[in-house]
Amino acid sequence: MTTAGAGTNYLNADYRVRSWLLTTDHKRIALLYLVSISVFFAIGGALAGVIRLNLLTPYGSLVQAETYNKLFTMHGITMIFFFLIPSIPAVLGNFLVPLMIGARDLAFPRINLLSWYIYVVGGTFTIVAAVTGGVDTGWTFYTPYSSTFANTNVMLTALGVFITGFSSILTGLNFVVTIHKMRAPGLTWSRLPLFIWAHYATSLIMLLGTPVVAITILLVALERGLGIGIFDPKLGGDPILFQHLFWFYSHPAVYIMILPSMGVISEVVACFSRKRVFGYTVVAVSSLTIAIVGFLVWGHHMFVSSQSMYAGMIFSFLSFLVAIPSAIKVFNWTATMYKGSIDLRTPMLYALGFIGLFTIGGLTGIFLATLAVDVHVHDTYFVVAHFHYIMVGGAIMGYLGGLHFWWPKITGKLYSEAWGRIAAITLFIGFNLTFFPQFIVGILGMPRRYHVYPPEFQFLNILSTAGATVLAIGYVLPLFYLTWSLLKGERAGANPWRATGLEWEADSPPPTFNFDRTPVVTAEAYAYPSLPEASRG
Amino acid sequence: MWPTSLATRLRIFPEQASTVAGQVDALFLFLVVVSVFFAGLIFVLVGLFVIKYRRRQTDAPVPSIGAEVASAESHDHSLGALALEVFWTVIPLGITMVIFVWGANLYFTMSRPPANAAEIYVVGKQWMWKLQHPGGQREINELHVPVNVPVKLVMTSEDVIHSFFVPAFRVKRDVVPGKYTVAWFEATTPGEYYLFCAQYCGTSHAVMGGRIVVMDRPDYERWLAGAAKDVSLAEAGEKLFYQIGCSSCHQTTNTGRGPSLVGKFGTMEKLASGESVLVDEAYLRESIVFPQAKIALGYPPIMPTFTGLVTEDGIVQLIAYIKSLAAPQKAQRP
Amino acid sequence: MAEHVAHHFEDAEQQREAATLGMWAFLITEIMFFGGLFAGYTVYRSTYFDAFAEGSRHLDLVLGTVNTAILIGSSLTMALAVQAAQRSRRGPQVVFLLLTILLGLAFLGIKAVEYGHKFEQHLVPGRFFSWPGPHASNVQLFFSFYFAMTGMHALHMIIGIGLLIWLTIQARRGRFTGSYYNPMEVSGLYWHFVDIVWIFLFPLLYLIDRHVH
Amino acid sequence: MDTHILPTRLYVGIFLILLTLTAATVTASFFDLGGRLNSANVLVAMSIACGKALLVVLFFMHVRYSPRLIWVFVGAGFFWLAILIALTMSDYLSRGWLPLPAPWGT
Repeated sequence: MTTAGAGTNYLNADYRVRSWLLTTDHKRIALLYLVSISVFFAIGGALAGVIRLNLLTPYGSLVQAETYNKLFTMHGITMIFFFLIPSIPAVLGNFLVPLMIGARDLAFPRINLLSWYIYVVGGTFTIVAAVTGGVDTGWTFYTPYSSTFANTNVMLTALGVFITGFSSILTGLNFVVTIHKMRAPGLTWSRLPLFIWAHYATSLIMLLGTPVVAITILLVALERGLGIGIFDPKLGGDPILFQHLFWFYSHPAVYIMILPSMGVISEVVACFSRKRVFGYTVVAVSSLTIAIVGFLVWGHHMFVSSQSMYAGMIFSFLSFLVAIPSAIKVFNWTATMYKGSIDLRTPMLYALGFIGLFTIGGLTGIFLATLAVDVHVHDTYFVVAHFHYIMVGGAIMGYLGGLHFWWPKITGKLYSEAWGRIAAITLFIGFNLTFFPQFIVGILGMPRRYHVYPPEFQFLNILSTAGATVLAIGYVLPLFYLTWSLLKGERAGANPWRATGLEWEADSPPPTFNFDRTPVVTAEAYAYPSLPEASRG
Repeated sequence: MWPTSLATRLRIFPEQASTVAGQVDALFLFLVVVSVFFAGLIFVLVGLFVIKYRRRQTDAPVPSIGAEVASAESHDHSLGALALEVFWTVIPLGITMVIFVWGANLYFTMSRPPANAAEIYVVGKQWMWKLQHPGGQREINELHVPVNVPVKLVMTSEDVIHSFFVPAFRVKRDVVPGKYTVAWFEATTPGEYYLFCAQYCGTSHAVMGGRIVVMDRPDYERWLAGAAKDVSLAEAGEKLFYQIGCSSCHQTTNTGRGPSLVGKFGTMEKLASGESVLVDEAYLRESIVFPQAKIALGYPPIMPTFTGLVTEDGIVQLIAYIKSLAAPQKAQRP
Repeated sequence: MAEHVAHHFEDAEQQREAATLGMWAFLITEIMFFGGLFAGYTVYRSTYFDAFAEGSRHLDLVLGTVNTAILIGSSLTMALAVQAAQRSRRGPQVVFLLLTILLGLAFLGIKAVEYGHKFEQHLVPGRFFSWPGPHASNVQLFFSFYFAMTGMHALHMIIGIGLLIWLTIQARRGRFTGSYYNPMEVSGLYWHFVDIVWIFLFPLLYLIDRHVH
Repeated sequence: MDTHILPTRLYVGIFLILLTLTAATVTASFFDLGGRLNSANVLVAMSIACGKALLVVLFFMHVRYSPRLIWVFVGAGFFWLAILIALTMSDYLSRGWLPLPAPWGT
């Protein structure tokens, strides 16, 4: 099915700058996001590089303590609020949700554009805060340090994060309404791609969680700006309340980062195993379960905070429950590959990398949910390693895997498969070398956010920094070969992977309104034909 | 150059130097075994499938979504698939429940100091630890304790949240301004161990640490005798009690404008609101900082706040003094 | 296809349902936004009960009650404005919208008077706060929440009034009829939601600890 | 398009009920209904507030005549608010449960 308007697509329909800046086309907005989050990723990555270099020696030889504190704060804030949270939803989700459900656009195209502008404004505030003195509270903004004691640019940064929250809310709102109301005829909930299920679950978290962190940050700003007591004990407040309100959002926020990645992995594993995802219904429901139960576990960040012991037990128990649906997903992906026809293309390499790293990240999460063990490893590098396995090993692997998988659809061009595989393998090796030593140094007791450290931790830190170098190369490579593919890449055709899914029915790149006629769906998702025994050789 | 041997530098597990360390590590190792098993299972299966089911030749083309796909029956509707899903839901659930109960039980132990524990007062401030022994010995960033004696830490902060962390003891507890938090340990091996601040607290967070020196009983007694001290904590408190004027209202008998504090500690106090409260460290601290929060029955709410007039160290001394007033009395339990 | 159906919708029905659902999704985020404040208030009220009761008795019950009635009245006029749009009656739409705006402004005016009194009594948290009785810092906490909650509510009212003004202009031009009144419908939802927030704020702040033991 | 146009009489009726409930809750606030932390007063005031909110949601906001999906959304919003408050309070309410063993040796 090709479009009539020979060769006209969303990219070449109009070349004027204004046609990009005022576009309401979800595909163009996705690309605006792609460019802007890449900028923030580069900033966050560079900051991480300086942090790792500084930790090469135990004596903090590279930067001053204040500078170091600002570096890890900005690294956390840019990576979490400006890269990870928008990454898959705002780029791949924006591009694919309407295409996958056979719609011409998201339900509210202008709100979609608005959310990008809000993101840019929030990002600008944060960058201005960074260059005019920086902020040193850690991305967690714990009170009373952030509200009373820090003398850095807390207000400006908090404002930036507050504003960006609304961008996230509006994106989630758009997805929820679109998925409910704009599905093509025949596309029932039980036929939806798992990518859509994952985005639906993610959007719910964005809607229900983000406002709470917004008001919390606002209260910190009120306390800091006007001196009215909310969280500072000197003014009658309770700093632990801040932690409750903060983690009510910030723990589910981890699922905002990982759920869309899981959606990508389901698509990729099915396509390159040429099989329907094993236990489709279970995988779909587990996304929703994660989104819901994920809201009940925030107190596991507070086991040593002086939170009541009984509350700690409730939160520990619930945290174990949320581990189950994640485990189920991993088992189901593995089972999907059983008796498949597995093709180790670049996206599949990323998917396998995701499964491996997410398994380690998830299992170490069990350690942190266990009350007595968490007491020892809380706020050490063990935690740092754990959440990097989830957020970098999981979320970013999924993001890059998805970007490669749909790159031909987005740009109409094929990238170099060889370079793609080299980059994927480099990333995997570099990642493990960077973060696995951090588990050990954490178990040994090295606290996080340390600018200097006892010398016996140096060996492991050197390993980690060496790994970070490899990791950096792995991140730079795609920039080159993906850009190269735009100029010299082969034309992709509508469906280079011979995948199922409505997005592959549209042209590559798709026309502005995606489909000439609204498609009608009659089959389940991932209707890959089962293979005759002979073809497996 | 480095003060540490090669062996310490290549260590992958921290030393165990407290009574709970071994118990925590047992649970930790159990978790490692479970994790290695499940991670290994996944890695082996994925590896196996990748090799065994690697695509050898191009397979049949994918039909368009609209087309009839007779062969794409869903495996997960079969009974076997359902059994598999139940299997790998229930088994991990069972294992995690074991871990939960084990961990919670141990956490309970770790959260409750033994009744006979020696008390040390800890005050965290940007960026140092101030520690006071009951005998009046004060230390900064260094704590001497006897081996095989449970030690209870009563902790508070003068500014932001800190966290008292001794890796070798597997002890960590946030130190929160405005309230007392409690941790405890019983050291098992003499030696020196790192003390870290684990909660980010500002510029010099990384150097807000020191060491815990665990000593044999005789060595410890010798250290106690030789350590710089002016007066015991309670004596210092008594001096302060008169100096800042507590004594003008809180007299030895109930004749002053405030209740007498003799024999008060550890009893239940009736409040004007009709409720009762246990007179413990937290209540005494609150009564000094926010005197109006809980008014003792029969007394007017006239006590001014002492915020700013007395430091956290001073409050600790006052509490020690008030505690000492309880000692000579017979147990006045209701 | 009618001219007011955007290109990406199949029909007016789908567009209307999307708009309503979208507004409800937004209102859920609003519930959680105020929810953070409600949670904080609940925690502190249970911790510093006496201080919060004391602070509560310093609010003006008469003005609070009058404001509640005014806001409920504005909800009624808003609902009637939507009804007029459903019936394609232009005149009543404009009249009811103007009434709603008027009542909203009255609410804000009374709120401003209340704030003024608090300012004179040195009950505004911050440097000029002064409290002669016991629990000063905890009473200040009560007023911090009072101003944060009612202030946030008032901000929502101001945004709502802005919306209503725009609606009035559109309604005068006859934009809303029985076959298309989405902006009217969703703005109505928003306005009623702001009313609901007040329905909870009023008893929590003014009433529950009003009586003296 | 099936829009339910509710009669003006219904709207005015709801309005009057809301005013009555407001009067009721204000009246109730003058009495000490007892309970720790005035819990009986809280219960009465919050029940009336929930009733009022329900009337506004069902009739002014037309949820009574809306699809099931809207009901689920509204319910989810309040349910999540309940989660936030309940689990946070679980910490504060259980803090005093376990007094530490008396260090003065009893």
